[in-house]
Amino acid sequence: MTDWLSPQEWQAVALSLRVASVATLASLPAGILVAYALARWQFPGKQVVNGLVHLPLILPPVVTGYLLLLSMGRKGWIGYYLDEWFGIVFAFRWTGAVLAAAIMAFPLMVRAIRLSIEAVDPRLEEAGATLGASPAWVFLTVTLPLTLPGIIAGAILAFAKAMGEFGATITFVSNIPGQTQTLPSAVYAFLQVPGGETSAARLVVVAIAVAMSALMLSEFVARRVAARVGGG
Amino acid sequence: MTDWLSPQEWQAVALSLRVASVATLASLPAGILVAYALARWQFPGKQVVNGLVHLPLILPPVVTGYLLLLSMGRKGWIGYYLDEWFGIVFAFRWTGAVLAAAIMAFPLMVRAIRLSIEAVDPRLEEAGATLGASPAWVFLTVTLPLTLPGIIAGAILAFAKAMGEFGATITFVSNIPGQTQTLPSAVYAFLQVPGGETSAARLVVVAIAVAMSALMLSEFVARRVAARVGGG
Amino acid sequence: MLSVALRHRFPGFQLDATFTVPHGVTVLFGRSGSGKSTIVKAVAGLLKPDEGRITLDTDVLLDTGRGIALAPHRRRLGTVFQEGRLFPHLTVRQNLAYGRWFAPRGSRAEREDHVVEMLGIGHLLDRRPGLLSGGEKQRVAIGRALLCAPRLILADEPLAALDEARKAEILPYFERLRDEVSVPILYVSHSASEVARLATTVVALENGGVVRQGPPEAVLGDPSVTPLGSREAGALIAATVVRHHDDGLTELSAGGTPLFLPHLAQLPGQPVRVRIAAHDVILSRQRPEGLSALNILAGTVAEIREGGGPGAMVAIDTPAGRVLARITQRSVGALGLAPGAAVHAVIKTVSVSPADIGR
Amino acid sequence: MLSVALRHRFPGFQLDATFTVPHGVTVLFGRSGSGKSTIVKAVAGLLKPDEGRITLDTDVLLDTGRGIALAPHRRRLGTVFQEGRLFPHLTVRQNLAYGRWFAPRGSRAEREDHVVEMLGIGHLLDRRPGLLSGGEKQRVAIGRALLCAPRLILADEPLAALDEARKAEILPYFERLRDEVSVPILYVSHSASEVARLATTVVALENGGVVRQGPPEAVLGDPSVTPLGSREAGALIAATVVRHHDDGLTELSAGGTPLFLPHLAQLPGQPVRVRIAAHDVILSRQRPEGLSALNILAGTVAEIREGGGPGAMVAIDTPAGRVLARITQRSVGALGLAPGAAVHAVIKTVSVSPADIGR
Amino acid sequence: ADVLVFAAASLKTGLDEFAARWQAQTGNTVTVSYAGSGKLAKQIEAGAPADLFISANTAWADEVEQAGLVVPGGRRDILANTLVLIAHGKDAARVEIRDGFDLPSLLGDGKLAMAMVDSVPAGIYGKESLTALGLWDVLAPSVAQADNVRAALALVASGEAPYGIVYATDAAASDNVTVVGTFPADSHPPIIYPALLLTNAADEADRAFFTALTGTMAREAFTKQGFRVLK
Ligand SMILES: Nc1ncnc2c1ncn2[C@@H]1O[C@H](COP(=O)(O)OP(=O)(O)OP(=O)(O)O)[C@@H](O)[C@H]1O
Ligand SMILES: Nc1ncnc2c1ncn2[C@@H]1O[C@H](COP(=O)(O)OP(=O)(O)OP(=O)(O)O)[C@@H](O)[C@H]1O
Ligand code: MOO
Ligand SMILES: [Mg+2]
Ligand SMILES: [Mg+2]
Repeated sequence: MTDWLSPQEWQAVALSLRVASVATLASLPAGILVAYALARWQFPGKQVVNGLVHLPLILPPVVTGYLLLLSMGRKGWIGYYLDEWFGIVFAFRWTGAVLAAAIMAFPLMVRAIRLSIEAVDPRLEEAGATLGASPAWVFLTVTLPLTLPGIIAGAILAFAKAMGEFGATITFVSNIPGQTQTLPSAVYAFLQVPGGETSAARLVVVAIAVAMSALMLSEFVARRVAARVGGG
Repeated sequence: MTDWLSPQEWQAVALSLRVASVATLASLPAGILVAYALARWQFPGKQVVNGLVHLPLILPPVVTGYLLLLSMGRKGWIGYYLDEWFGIVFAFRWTGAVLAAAIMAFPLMVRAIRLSIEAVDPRLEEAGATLGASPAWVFLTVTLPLTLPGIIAGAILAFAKAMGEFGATITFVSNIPGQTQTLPSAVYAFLQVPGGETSAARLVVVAIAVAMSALMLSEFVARRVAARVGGG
Repeated sequence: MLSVALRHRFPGFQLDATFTVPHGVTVLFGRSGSGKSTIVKAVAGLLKPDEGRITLDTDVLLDTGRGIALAPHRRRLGTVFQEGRLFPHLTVRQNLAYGRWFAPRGSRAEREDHVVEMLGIGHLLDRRPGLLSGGEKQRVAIGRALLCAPRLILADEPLAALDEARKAEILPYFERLRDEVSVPILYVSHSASEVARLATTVVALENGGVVRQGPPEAVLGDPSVTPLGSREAGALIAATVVRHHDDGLTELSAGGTPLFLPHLAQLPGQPVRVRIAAHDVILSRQRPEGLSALNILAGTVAEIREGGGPGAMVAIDTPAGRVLARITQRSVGALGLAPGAAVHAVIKTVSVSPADIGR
Repeated sequence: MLSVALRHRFPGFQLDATFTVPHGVTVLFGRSGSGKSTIVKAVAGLLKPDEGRITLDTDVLLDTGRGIALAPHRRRLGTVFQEGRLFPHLTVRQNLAYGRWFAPRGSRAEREDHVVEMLGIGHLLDRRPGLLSGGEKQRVAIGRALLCAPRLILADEPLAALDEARKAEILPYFERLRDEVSVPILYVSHSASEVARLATTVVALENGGVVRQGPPEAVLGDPSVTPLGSREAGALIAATVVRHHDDGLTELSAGGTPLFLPHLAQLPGQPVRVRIAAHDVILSRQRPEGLSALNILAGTVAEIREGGGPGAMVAIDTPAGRVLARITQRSVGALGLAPGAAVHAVIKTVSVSPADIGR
Repeated sequence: ADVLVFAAASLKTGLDEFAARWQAQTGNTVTVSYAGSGKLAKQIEAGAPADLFISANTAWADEVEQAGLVVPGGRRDILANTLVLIAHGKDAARVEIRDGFDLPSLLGDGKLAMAMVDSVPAGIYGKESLTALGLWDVLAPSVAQADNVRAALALVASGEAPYGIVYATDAAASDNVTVVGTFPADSHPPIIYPALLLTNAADEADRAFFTALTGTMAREAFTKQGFRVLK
């Protein structure tokens, strides 16, 4: 089994798993916050925020990658200050792949979470408030747990999407084996070589297996959590 | 305003609009059917169908494009017979771009519709049945209209995604101006050319404008329809 | 004639009910959990019982023995549910028309204008259900069921979700349905008032089985049948409106005996039926004098049934019909009541609530 | 002392209510749409009125004039809603603990084991709300409200969604709350029985305004106050349990007059209050003899109020307290009733329903 | 008549200009589909209706030829390109690329931007050169591989990578990069753009265009972009 993929291919698989996991977990708080704001708050420019969130879904990934390069690169108009002030660098690091994957998966995550927040009965939140919970506590103890099935579904969908992300990642952090070469980059590389199809196919099978497992897990977990919470 | 884009660019914009519209409309019936099956039926292999539907979301688009080329190309194992028996050809036609866009947008469409079907009260469907409507009529007269907000949301999201689809399209049907060159393909071509960035940027702005309008329209329409139908 | 024989097991509940009833309004009557809705669902075809046979006149809707089970939409029934279940995306007019779209061509449906007029929903036709009150919704639901040219109307506690005022608003429509439309109705209720006002036949259920079945006077007047507890017991008296008095009272005649009730809408000469709740009846051996109660019926004790508590249910046969009285066992002793004893039943004019008067 | 002064306008509805009530159970009482829930929401802080001032003892919860409006979670109130609103993702135990997490350290909360025992929910602690019956849910909701160390408990029709049996199950818990726990309660109801059993103070609302306020005997015994319509009118009698008889009756003493009711749970010597529905009282000039009714109170007519219909509301002062009787105007004439006239009020033993007996 | 050309994306500017002039002259229509050479080759094998294929390397041209999709005698090497080292900024110092060239220390801890070294032609040539110069083993971990030459160029132009290896034709494109050196022609296989006349080509126009690719008009257009025109 270990022979089936070369060490470099294994490396790509491992990196992809790491990138997708970190991207999902790291963007989850922001995803929940944005979903909550879109579901529950009225504020000027709400439609604009909604549009921005969806942008990566709509733009060709390469464009997103270029925009990331221009803004978050080491010389980018955000990346420069991140580096100067906090020493945070994304370019050519696996963290950059995380950033790209997170941004590409963000709209899917937010959509799923938003829908499940909209399904939470606001009267339960009122009940929490009258029992002495401040808005933040109400969110943590009522809204969040009730949204859990949606959060899980959103997170795993985002994970699957992050596993498959290619265009933005390669454009932003390029393809450095062991550092930024994710599974899709490896697939792409094989497809560019005459006769590389079989290698590409093996990697695609791995990608499908991982993503499918994640998806089925999400359906299963979401159903379990919903059954536990629901009916009440 | 007409001067702002070259005729070839206009052509790409027009083609993208056409491809995205047709892809959305043509896949809508299948999207509704699959969403309904996933929401309401229990059948063996349901998880597999669910996985297949999500596949394009998860795979790098280039891979999807290659798979399309291999299966639906003129010499592909499906495409060949489609051509022989029905004279249907996708490869290197704008219809192929439609197919690619439809497949890439399909998971988003199905997810949105599925959620709104799951929200329809099955007791209303029972009421329809007892009033004499056969299952098909119940679906058409009760389920479908009540699912409308979700269908609209799903369709417009799919449209936006189809507008931005690039990887699978260029891989499957190439980048032939006037025939298969969509807006994102044109953006790609410009990015390959010295000094092409500004042209690319102009096209990206058009793409963003179209997709954002579609998204806002969807939020608006879905809200209107929901208000008309809901509260009851 | 509707004939139902069902056997079905749920975890912790066993339905085993058989009854055959004539046309008219059949009220399925019993406590919560006694299996009423389960029967209705089986008749509607929404639940497939383990075993069963359901026939309507000559048509077989279900016969598990012969492998027959008509799909719900082929049974041609109209249903009115507790929650209305109006289609929220259709206007009232379209909701009403819904069933007709699917009715077989040439089937004898009510005329829409007639139904709309009967239910008083003409002014609602262009609204959407979301904007209707609970009572209006139920009226539309009744109309929708009627207009699908049903062979039987199923109504599962159509009033349960409504408050008293709303109930009082809808009940007369079911009475009109019974009297003006020939479609048989299977009506589920756990309200004694509704049984009293509507039923032509009562089927009393307990724990999934039929405990008594028959015309409402017989079932409600039987002191041993109290499927809802003795507080809901009460007999049914058939009467005719005699006259409306100037002081707002309506005089009825029940088997020749005058009865005074708060003003009724019925015209003189029209029949009404009045449920007299057993706990509202006072008994006296002598004819009492100088009481504020205007209705005093002389009769003889037919039956006395003592329950577990301090109470007793006394059935009295009067010229007006059988009356039930719930009094204390102490009073039974003090008054020396026994079957055959002569007795007077005192009924307060105002203690008969409008909900208990039907026609 | 809870002091409320509110002014708020909704399209088509204007709230303008002011009342100050002592501790104990204050029942807000009135028809649907009279503004009860609006007041509760304002007190809870879930609705910000156009103008208003709400104080609880010395603390100001709201004073729009001075720009004070405490957030709901700072008001330290416990709320029990009609639908329970238990947290479905928490067990009963966690639901109960919820409020305590947020109660200020050192605040005097009830002990959990005491509350659990009082409400009889010990066996439910590890279940989730989804699996509880309606009545069980409400008991847990009461416990949850109690355990957050509230300065005031708000209960907005906590029994409205329950059927009679369930109501009968919960009401005693509110009585225990009133008697055993010192937290004041603001309780919304449109049930006369609930008012009768629970209230230490009644605030009657009509169309957004307060029409009468005071102790329940005074408010319910006033023939002119019928915020729920005359069918719900009835006076309140304070009595003491004297003895339980072998035939299942309980003898009470109301101002020296004996009253017989179906068996009560209270021990001899304990006080109870009994609501006598006005339509259950028969009047007689002479003392009637040989009736099955065991309770006959002699008294004098205090006031007669004729309504629009055929009925009249007669207030009778008896040694047991004031009793209301709803009889026909014809009987008022026939019996020659007028203020000061001597009269006997006849009350059936069994017509006092268990729901009308509190303590 | 219509001519459908599948061409490597890096040819776009020159080929567009030439095609426009040829169209004007002959009255025929030329349509060009630009994408990566590999993609185009695969599409041609899958039955794409292309009349001509201009590949950015010989490997993909070979594959199409072996698939029997080229007209006999229908292969011509038309253009050649050179590989250059670029640096970020307008006025970086020139270097001389020869044996012993100390690119690693020039790079420091920065990255060297290239196209994918195992799959994209420009990357493959670059890797060959670096290997020939004895630099590959040292530099390999510092190479940032982009999915095409233009993306590598963008990495340098944006300053993300201080140096990069691209075609001379690309280097001219950006104001933000300087060509600091040219890789010796013998350090890598010749960078050749073969044009193939495909079996699909049905009419005279296709042949005429194929022939014209080596004519004066094409020479002018491509030379302007920095290509060396063969023959
Ligand atoms: N789908 C089901 N699965 C399991 N048990 C069921 C199901 N439907 C009904 N039951 C059980 O069958 C019994 C009868 O239920 P049914 O709904 O017929 O009672 P009902 O007489 O209509 O009561 P109600 O007056 O409350 O509507 C109940 O004990 C109920 O819990
Ligand atoms: N958010 C709101 N917007 C507009 N009108 C409202 C709103 N809330 C309440 N009202 C109106 O205010 C009036 C009083 O409502 P409220 O809920 O306080 O009545 P209530 O006494 O609690 O009635 P019920 O017994 O039915 O609960 C009603 O006419 C209602 O329609
Ligand atoms: O566009 Mo190319 O085929 O990488 O030079
Ligand atoms: Mg039922
Ligand atoms: Mg209310």
